Amino acid sequence: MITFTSFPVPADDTYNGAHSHHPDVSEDVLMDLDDDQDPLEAGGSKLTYPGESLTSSQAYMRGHGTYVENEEVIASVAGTMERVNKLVTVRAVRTRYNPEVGDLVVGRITEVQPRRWKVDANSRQDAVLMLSSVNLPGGVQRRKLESDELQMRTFFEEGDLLVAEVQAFFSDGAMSLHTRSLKYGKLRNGQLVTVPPVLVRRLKSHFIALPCGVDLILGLNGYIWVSKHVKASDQEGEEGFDAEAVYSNQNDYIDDLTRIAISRVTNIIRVLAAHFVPLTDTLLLEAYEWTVDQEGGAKDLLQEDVGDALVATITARL
Amino acid sequence: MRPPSPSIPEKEFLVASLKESLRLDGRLPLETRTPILTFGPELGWVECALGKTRVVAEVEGKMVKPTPERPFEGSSRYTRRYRPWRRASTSPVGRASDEEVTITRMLDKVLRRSDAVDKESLCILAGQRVWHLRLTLHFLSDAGNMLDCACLAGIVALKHFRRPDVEVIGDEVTVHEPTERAPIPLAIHHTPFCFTFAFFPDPSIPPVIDPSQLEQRLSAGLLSVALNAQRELCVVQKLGGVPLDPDDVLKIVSVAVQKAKELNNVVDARLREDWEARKVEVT
Amino acid sequence: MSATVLPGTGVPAQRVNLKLGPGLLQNRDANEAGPSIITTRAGTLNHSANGSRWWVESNSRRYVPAPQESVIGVIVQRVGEGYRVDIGSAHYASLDSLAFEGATKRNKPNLKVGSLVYARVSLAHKDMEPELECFDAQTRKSEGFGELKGGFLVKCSLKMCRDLLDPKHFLLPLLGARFPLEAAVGMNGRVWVSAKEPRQIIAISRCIEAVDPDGGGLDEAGVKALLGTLDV
Amino acid sequence: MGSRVEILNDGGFRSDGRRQFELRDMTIDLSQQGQADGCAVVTHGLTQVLVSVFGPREAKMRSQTMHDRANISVEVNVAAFSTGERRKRTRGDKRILELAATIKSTFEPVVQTNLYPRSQIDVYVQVLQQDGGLLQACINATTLALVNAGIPLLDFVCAVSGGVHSTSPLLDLTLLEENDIPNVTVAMMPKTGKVTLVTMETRLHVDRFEEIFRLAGDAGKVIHGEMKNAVRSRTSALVAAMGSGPRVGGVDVAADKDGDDRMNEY
Repeated sequence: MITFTSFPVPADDTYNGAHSHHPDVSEDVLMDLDDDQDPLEAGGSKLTYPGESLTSSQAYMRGHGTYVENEEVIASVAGTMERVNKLVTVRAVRTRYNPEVGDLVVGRITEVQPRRWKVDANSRQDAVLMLSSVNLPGGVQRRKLESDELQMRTFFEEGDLLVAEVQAFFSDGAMSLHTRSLKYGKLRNGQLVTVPPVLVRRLKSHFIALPCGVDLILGLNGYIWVSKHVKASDQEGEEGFDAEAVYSNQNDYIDDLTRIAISRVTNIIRVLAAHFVPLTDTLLLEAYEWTVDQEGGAKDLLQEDVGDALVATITARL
Repeated sequence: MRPPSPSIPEKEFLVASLKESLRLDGRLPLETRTPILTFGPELGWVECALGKTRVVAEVEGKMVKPTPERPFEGSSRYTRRYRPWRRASTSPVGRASDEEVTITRMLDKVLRRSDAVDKESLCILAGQRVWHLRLTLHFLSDAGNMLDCACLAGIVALKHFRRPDVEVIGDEVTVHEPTERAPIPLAIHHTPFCFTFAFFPDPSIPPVIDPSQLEQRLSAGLLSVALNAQRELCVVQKLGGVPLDPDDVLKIVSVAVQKAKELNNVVDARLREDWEARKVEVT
Repeated sequence: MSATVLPGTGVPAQRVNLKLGPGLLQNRDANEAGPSIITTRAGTLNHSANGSRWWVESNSRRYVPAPQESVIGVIVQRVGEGYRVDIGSAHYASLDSLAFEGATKRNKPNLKVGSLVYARVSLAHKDMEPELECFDAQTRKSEGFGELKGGFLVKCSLKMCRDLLDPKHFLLPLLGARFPLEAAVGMNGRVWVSAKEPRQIIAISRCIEAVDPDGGGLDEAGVKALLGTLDV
Repeated sequence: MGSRVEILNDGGFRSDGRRQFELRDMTIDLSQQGQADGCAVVTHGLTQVLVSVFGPREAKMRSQTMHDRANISVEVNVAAFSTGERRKRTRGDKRILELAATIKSTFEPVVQTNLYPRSQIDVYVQVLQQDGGLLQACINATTLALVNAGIPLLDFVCAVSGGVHSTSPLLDLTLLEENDIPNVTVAMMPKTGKVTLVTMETRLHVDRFEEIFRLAGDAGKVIHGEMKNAVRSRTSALVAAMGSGPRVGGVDVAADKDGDDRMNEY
């Protein structure tokens, strides 16, 4: 058999199967595959692929990631099977963000429409932020006026980033957001990193202040905002609501050390995401300390060997 | 403004009646509309009608210098005129709709790539003079299944066409007027016919041949088979749509084999009839 | 009483209180010699007994909305407080969800995209989208308008629709004598029909297509012969 | 030009040394590429295709949204360097439009689009190298990219090409063979064995067609095995990586909560 090698074989987590088959032996191959299933059930939950039949539909109920045909529950995505009582669901490993009420998300304004903004939140449809769901200058309890509708762009315009909470769903499944809390609103003084949403786990608080003077907002939709630390006193009290500051487009002064710290945290997140490691505050902190100990610059992290070493150390420690 | 999709009652009724093997025009599921072929005064002008679907095909022949790569072969070109039903297509102006692309590619495969016309017999003088055929198809109205209608019109026009007789003495080419010598038919290797079947998502609905416009729009997949009366397949095309059992596909193919034989007889009879009528005119 | 005319023919309509129907135009800058009213369509010229109303009758397939005509439309979109409806004209018509019998702010009909409605054109202005209503604005009763459920939609020429609306036309009584049927005729070239058996609905649909002057143009005897072959 | 080359020699070998029913090397790379939600690079011998999938996401053109399901849009780009003869194909090329339309209609009934009303799924197919079996490579790569993006599918779609040399059927044709003999591409869904796509050009007798058609259906199962393996090892690698992070107490609670929510939805 002549083997052609066209491109260098890609590294680590890729799959390479260079086999040639003869239909006569195909039966054996298929049988082998079926035998292989047990070792793959590592971690207690079974791995599925689309079209794999899981169980009978008479004994179990189908949940997300499955469908029923011929009285069988069949997986429709590749992922891990979970069973809660009679309900069988399959959670895809990588997928777009699936919103739930109360989730904290980071999003970007894509469109200004009458009395609403459209927000890209890495979901299957753009989210909606109603004008009535934001805090307006001049007191939290203030009524919305027609003049507010005319100057919507002074609050948020296309491209602005914001942090918000999922409030409700529309009938077609699109999510509605709100920013009616002083924690939420427009984002400044930092940069955005995108990771697969599954890597952001639900935490007690998604606002994380690292001791290195960097604030993190872990949006459950996989958008992460890394910014300069803002003193907590600035955010206190409803009277302290300062429209100028909340809807400002101007960055504060950020010194060089903070800038480097922000890039370092960003790069750590990128490296962890590339290795598909879920993010938590302790993990990030450990990683930050490790990188400082290594005495490398923030950019060295993106080199493959440094990144691998980081992940190896961090995951070993925990 | 794209045309709205058929309304819910239309859809439900079509599905309900197809389940009882009833079609809106009174046909059986595997019954084609009888093609009506009308020949024009000129040879190679044919209008083909399947119900209200109508396509006109015309063939013209002229002498050209062959391409240097193929000095012994004549050439052919197909032109399609879609204008009248462009209105109904859903794509933005200027870009071909999916249906248009399918029909264009399918015609190309059925009429040209299956070598229906013997290209070498179109050679008059090697490297100097060959016949160039131009087949133009005009799509006049769409009441479903334009593809089969267009293929039929095209192949019948090619069979109907006759080129003037040519005499070669040395390097001298003399073209004889039809009044002098009888014109000669093209050398046709085989006569492919195209049959389109429509499938529906509900497995209890049988596939229907030669779908009408409503059936075509509500179907969940089309399968086109082009073949000749000698049981040779030229094109089998099922581009996606509802998945089928392999046995069903083979069943469809055998239905098409039967239909091709019948259609071949019909076409031959019509061509002979027309030719007889013309002879009387000449004498 | 009627004569065949071509566009641009002068019409000898002379009356103080003259009403012009479709296909006729008043020639405003006519001098003394020219005719004051001309035709703009080919067809047959008709007028009422006393000569006060004149119109040209012709056949076409494209519907131009006119007020108070009943039409059959397909819901294509839901927009806020109403629907957009395809009635076969150049533009979609709008139908307010309050324009139904018994509809209130709280209790509105819920029509899906793709539903059929039988409605009346309440507004048809050349510069505006046509508007529909499914009730009589005075009595607020449905008068037979509303959603059409089940059945089938037959498309035919505009002339065929007008013929079917004529109580003297033979087709519907002829079919009705054979089996019970329901029909709603829109002026926009659409006829909704319903019967018990699918095969009966198919028979109605094929008869309408056969009788359509734009298609087969069959007469009463022809339809009877056709029905004989249809097994209903 | 092909007539000088022996398609199948007396020893039963093909021009590249394969047997009649032998498939070419198949390599699958499912690693992350750029910002795509899912991608796959599939190689059949010297044919290589990269497919990236984005979505389901907000439809860019409002006219393309459908109120009850997601719209799938497919764009095919053939690299100018992918064939021996360097040439640029424009986007309006009928052959490429047909390929894109074929991929779109093949996956429309397989992807559960009704779960994502008003959204759009974009599939970008990049043909890197061509040596026969282009359609099969495109279909297989699109399946894997969609799986990789976590988009629910009813089943895999596995495609194989085949041809007939005089009376002997061959599988997985190279460009050389494709130009010379009648060829068929069949895409099947291994779970039910049903066929979603069949294309055949050039003349072939009905009986021969049946033979190669059934054979290609069987070969699809072999391809399915390869694809399944690739998806499995990718999934387990990702799950293993995720497991390496700390397990926060809240996670399991959240999972239970999800379950309850979903039960309410049904």
